Amino acid sequence: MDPQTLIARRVALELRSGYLVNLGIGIPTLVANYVPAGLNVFFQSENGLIGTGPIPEQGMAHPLLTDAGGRPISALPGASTFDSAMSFGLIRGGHVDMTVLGGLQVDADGHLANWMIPGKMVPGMGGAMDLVAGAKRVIVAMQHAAKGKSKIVRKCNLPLTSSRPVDLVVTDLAVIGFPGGRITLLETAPGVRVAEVLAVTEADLMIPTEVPEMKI
Amino acid sequence: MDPQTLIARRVALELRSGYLVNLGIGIPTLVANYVPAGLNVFFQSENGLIGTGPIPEQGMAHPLLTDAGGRPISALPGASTFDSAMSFGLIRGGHVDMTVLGGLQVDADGHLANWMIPGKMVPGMGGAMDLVAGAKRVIVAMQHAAKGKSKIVRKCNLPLTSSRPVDLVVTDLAVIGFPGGRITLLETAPGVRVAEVLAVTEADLMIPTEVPEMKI
Amino acid sequence: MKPISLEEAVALIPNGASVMVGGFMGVGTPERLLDELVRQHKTELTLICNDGAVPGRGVGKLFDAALVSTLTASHIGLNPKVQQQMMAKQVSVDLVPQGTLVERIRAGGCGLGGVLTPTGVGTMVEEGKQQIKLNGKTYLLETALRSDFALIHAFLADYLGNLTYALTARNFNPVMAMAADTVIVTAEHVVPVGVIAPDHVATPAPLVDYLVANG
Amino acid sequence: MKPISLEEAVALIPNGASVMVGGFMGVGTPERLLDELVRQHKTELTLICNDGAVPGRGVGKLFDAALVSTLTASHIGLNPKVQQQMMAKQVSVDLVPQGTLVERIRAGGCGLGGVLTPTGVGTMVEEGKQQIKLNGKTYLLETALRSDFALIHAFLADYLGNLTYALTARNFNPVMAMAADTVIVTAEHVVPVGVIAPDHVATPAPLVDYLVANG
Repeated sequence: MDPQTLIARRVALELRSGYLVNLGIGIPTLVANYVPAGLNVFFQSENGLIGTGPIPEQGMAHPLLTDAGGRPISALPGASTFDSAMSFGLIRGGHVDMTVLGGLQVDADGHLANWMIPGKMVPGMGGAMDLVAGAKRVIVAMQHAAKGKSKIVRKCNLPLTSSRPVDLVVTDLAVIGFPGGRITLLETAPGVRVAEVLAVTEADLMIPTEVPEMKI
Repeated sequence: MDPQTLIARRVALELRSGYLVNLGIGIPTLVANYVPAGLNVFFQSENGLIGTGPIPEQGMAHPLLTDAGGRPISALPGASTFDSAMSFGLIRGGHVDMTVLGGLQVDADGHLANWMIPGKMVPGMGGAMDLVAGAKRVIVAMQHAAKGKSKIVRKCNLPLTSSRPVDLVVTDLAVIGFPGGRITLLETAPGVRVAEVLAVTEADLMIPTEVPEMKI
Repeated sequence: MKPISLEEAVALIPNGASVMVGGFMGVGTPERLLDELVRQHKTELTLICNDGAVPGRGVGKLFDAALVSTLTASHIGLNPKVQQQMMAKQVSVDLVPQGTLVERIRAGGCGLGGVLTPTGVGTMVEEGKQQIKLNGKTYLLETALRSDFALIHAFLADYLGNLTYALTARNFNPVMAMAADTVIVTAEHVVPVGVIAPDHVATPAPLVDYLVANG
Repeated sequence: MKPISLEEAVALIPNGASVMVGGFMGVGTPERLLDELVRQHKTELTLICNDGAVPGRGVGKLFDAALVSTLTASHIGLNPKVQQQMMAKQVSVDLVPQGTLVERIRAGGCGLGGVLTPTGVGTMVEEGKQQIKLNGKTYLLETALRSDFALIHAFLADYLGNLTYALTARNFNPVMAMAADTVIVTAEHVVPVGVIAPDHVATPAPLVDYLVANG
């Protein structure tokens, strides 16, 4: 399984029936492909839609029905559309049960940095700051390391997305959480040993006596 | 002409084409009956409607289409409905060109009191405080005196509706304005002499050299 | 969203709960839920709604049965029972300008701590509130309002919980449907998914916790 | 509302004007108005919109023609020209969280001085802003935004100026239509009064100053 698929499938196991879920761009988007059978989940696109469906069939796309990246999507029966004030009222008001976002860094305090690299890349925060501030549960889906450098760091040196800590981090190597406020290795990827995770992680992870393997 | 009709007809002359207008309960409501011919005016009902029409014909009333007092009204072609947040966004945001409100007192500074008589009558301010704070032009339509006491006073002793002064007061005896911030007699009612107005007015009105009669 | 019977829906509400009720002078009010509140005699309610309606109608029924201990509203002038209960100190009344009331509820539903409004500056309404000056203009800081329950009346509700409202029965309903921990809805018509076009949904399904079944 | 030609509509906008433009990644953007802004070469614009779109599309066209001197937006990551012009200090960019941006515009349109939001607390976004604590939670005071012009794209417009929007093309349009001194609208379809049901109007007619004629 390629790393992105692994991450997306593991995150999808966090979905619960009736959840309103917002997926960020990149790996998070893939989560929608792995909703466990029988679960009724609402996906929100922050440009103003609840009930996003898959990419439309050939010839069925409409230019006024797009995702937050401007790409054509479809809408499921029971979808609803609304303006940006309502969209972020839903987000900031705690009506989004779970959001999945990409990350540049997550630190030992659970702080996420994902919107700029000063002097190099300034895409802007888009909806990310509101999502982290407002969603009931925040999950970061990202590669464990980039160019050999750990993205799980002691303290973020990139500008933070929020002072509110995230709830869970899912990478191609591990699932990391913050029980009792302490950064903790919760699961390892299939075939990956704890020592391998530690070797590529800058932050000092708590290691419970038993660390199960991800069940995909 | 009875006093209420006189007041309503005089206020109606202040309407301009394209205006969005909010009418309070009581005498102000009557203004809608005297819109000058050819004027296209939008009337707002703050419970969520632009485009209020007359009382519906027998059998045409719908229980979900009412004015702010809960009475059946009709909607004109081109009407729109909305929630209370939008309704007061329109009011507070300066999108209402003119509001006509009843009054208990107006004082020499143009301050209006119209929402309670302490210890006696506490109806609440409803939308009045937002209307006076937000409408582009505020007109008070009321009897000049009640039980022999002037309602045009030196200083309101009833709780104020707003610190923002009103623009015009139309009574059964006079039209009063505030040019240069000074309370001024602008017009007298048909057949009413200036001295008669002064005799029943507590506030010290400025009297221009010429005070025309209302043109109804 | 879970379908629920009228009786079970109201049984969820304990005595002393804070309850927002949609409607404007009884128009757009979930009358069946109020009738059931009276029948189950839920008392000491903290009620948040636009107005006191009139006796026998809308939230007026709650005052007829003396179920309310605290009322936050913008207007009570057309219900003499509310006035009497207020004067007799049976009900504590907090009068709030209508536009401020709806913004405070909207803030509560949208995760805002509050808003700055010019409404009420220089009046009794400003008492005890922080004033903030911006560009020479003075505003009152009005804080967010939330409640334990919101009782909402829709025109159409689909099987998922998407809602529309009709004409002037919309008023406070969609705003309150965002501002309570538990949202209970009655509807004039329950319809299949797809009857309501996405662009016409005023309250998206995930906001609704319970939809009261027909009949 | 006055009907107006495309050319006359854009001629109303002076160089240096502040302009809100509806749309999200170019979806729901009044493309004809932007094309005409480019043709009439209106420069030094202060632009307020959700994002930088992409080159050749939506507000991206304004950056292609280097017409913008100040941009307030939430995301510019998909338009390298905006990034270049920002790095070269040709455009001054103020990045605002998307939910904060839309609330600031809404506040401007609704007569509020600002709102209190938790978004941005503890980040670069809090710099220079007043912080207010309520019930132990910290909020940033974010102030209202208004502009000289709002350029709005509707789905249906009737002869009076009532507007509807379609699907995800709604986004910032109805909010901006309340927050500018002059509101100019293009529509996919101009229809007779009565085609749009009162409950489906998203922007009531009195908010619209100019509707650009078809053709």
